[in-house]
Amino acid sequence: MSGKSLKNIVESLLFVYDQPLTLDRLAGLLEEFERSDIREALNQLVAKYQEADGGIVLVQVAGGYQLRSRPENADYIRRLTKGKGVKFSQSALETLAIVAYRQPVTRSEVEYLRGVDSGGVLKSLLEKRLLKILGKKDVPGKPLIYGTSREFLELFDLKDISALPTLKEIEELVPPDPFADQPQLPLEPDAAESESIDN
Amino acid sequence: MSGKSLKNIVESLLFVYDQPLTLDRLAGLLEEFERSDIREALNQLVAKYQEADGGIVLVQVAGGYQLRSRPENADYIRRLTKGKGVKFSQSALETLAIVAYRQPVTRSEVEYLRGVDSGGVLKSLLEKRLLKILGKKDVPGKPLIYGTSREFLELFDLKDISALPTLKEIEELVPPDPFADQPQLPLEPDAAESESIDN
Amino acid sequence: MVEQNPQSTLFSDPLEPAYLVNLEAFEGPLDLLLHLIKKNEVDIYNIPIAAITAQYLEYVELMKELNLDVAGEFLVMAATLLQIKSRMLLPPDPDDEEAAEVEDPRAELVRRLLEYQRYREAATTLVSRDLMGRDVFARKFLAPDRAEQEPEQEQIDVELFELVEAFQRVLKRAPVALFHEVEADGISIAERISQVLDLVRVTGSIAFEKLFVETATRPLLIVTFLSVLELCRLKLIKITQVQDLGAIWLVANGEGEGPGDDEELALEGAVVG
Repeated sequence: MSGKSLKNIVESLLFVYDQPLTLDRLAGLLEEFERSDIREALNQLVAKYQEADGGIVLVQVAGGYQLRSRPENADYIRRLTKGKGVKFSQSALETLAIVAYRQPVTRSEVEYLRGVDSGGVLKSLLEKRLLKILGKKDVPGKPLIYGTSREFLELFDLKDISALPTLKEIEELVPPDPFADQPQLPLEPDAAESESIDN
Repeated sequence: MSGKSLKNIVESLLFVYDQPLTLDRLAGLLEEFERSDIREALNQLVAKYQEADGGIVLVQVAGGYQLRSRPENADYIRRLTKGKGVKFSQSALETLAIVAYRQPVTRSEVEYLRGVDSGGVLKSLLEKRLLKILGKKDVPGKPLIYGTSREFLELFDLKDISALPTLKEIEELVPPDPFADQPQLPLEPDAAESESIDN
Repeated sequence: MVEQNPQSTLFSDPLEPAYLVNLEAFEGPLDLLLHLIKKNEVDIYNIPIAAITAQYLEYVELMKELNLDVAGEFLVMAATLLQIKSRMLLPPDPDDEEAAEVEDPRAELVRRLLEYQRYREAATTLVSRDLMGRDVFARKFLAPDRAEQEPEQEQIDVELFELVEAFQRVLKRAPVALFHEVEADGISIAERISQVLDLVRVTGSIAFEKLFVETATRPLLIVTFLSVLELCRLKLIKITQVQDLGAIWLVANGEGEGPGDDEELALEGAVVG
C-alpha cells in the first residue's frame, strides 16, 4: 500500500479519535504497516497541516498526535454549545409529559406521580413557556393548576392537544403475542386431518 | 476579517461539531459575517477537501455540511472504535425503506406492503430516532403517521430526502399484458387518495 | 428433523439443510413467496399457482413441525393462495362475453409481490451506502465550556416520541392504579376534560345529561363521566341540582359570583392550545 494511503488512514484515525494517538498505539492498530512508515506518515501530516494553516491543526501532545480546532477560533466554537439542541433532562421531560397527558394538574399531583419534588422543574418549564398556569384549584391552599401552552404545541409540532399520541397507540405498536391463540387453519383439505401439530 | 479567516472559522466549526451544520445554522452563529460570504467559504472548503483527497472528507448531508472520515478507511477505524458498528435486521431495513419512500405513511400501509405486522419494528426505529411521528392522519381512527428523521439522513449519507436512490418503477417491470390496465394498487382502501395530515 | 418425521413424504422435493436453517428468517409470506418464485425460476407474471401454493403450504407445515411460530399472516396468505387456485380452476362462463377481460385472479398478488420486491431492493441499496458508524465516522462533539450557556437562547431538541416514552416511564413507576389511560374513540380523559370544561365555561352551565346525548359509544360515556368527576375533584366545576330529582347541572366554578379574573384564567386554560 502506498505511503499516501497510509497517510490517509492515519489522518482518518486522528480525525475520529478524540484523544491523542501515540506512535505505539498507531503501530499496534496498523499491524500490517511498518512502524517507520507510520512515523513518516505522521511527519507528512504534520507538514501538511502546518502548510494548510487552516481551521484544523495537528498538535503533538501528551506523547501523541491530536487534531484540534485552531485555538484562535475558540470564541466561535463556544457559540456552538449555546445553540446546540439542548436535550431535556429526564425530569423535565417526565414532568412535561405528565402535565401534557394529565392536564389540568397540580404540582402535588405531578409529585405524587413522579415521587419526587417537582417545584423547580415546573418553574423552569413555566419559564421556558412550555407550561402555563390555568388557574387555582378551589381547595385549601389554592394550589396552581398547570397545563401546556401554545409553545408546547409548537415545539412538538402538534396541531392541538388531541394530536398527542395516546399511550395506547404507542403500546399497540408492540403486538401482545400474535401467536398466543392462533386458530388452527385447515391449510389443505387432504393435509388438514393428518396434521395436527401444536405450535 | 479576511475571507481566509472565515474559511478557517467555518472549518473549525465543522471539525468540532458532530452533526451536519446547515448554512442557516452557520449564518446564525456567525452573525458578523455575510451569509453569502459563509456560503462562499463553504464552497472553498468543499473544493479544498476534494482536492486534498485525504483521510477527511467534507460531505453534504441532512441539509448541511459535515466532516467525516474517508469511507475507504472504515476497516482501520473500526479497530479503534471496537467495531460496535450499526447493524440492521432485514425487517428494520424494509420498514425504513418503505417509510422513507412513502412518507408520510401509516402503520397499516407499511404492513400492507410488507405483508406482516410491523408495530414492533416501527417502535424500535422510533427508539433509535431514525423515524419520527409526524402526526395523525385525518381519516377515521386517526392513525399515527411516520416519517424519517434527520438522523436517518445522516446515517445513510443523504443530502436530503429527495437524494434517495430512485425507486425502481414497477411499470418498467410489467409487460404489456395481462396487467397493463390494472388500476393503481390500493394501499389503504379507504384512505388511498387523501394524504392530508392532521398533526 | 424432517427425516425423523413420517410426514416428510409430504415434501415433493427434499429441502436442502441450509434452507432449514433459514426458515425462521422469512420476513413474511411475501418474502417466502418471492423465494419460491426465484427458486422455481418461474415468471412472476405467470405464477404456476397450483405448484407454488403446494410448496408454500409445505413450508408452512414445515414451520409448524419445527415448532416455529407460524404467524397469522402466513395463514392468511395460505388462504389467499388457495382461493386464487380455486378461482383459476373455474371454467370460464360461456355466457359472459367479457369473461376474457376479467382480471387474472393472480393480479393483485403479483402487484403486491412486485411492490414488496421493489422496497426490498431499495432497502438493499440503502444499506450499501456509506453508513455513519459503519463506513464513515464523525467526531464526538466535546462541548467547550458549558457554563457560558444562556438559557433563553437554548434550542430545545426533543422528539414527540420522547415525550410519550417519558410518560410511559412515569406510569411504570407511579403508584399503582392511580389512573388508567382510559380513552374512547381516540379521546383520552385529558382531552375530554378539556372539552367538557370548554363547554361549561362557554355556556356558564350545562345540563349533565346534555353531555351524554350525542355520545353514542359506551367507552365515550365512561370517559365523559370520568372527566366530569375529575373536574369536580379539581373543583373547576360544580354540580348542582335545582330541585330533588330535577336536572343535574354542571356549573363553572366561580360563575355564581359573576365573571371575574379567576374565570378568565380558567377559560384560557380550558382551551388548551
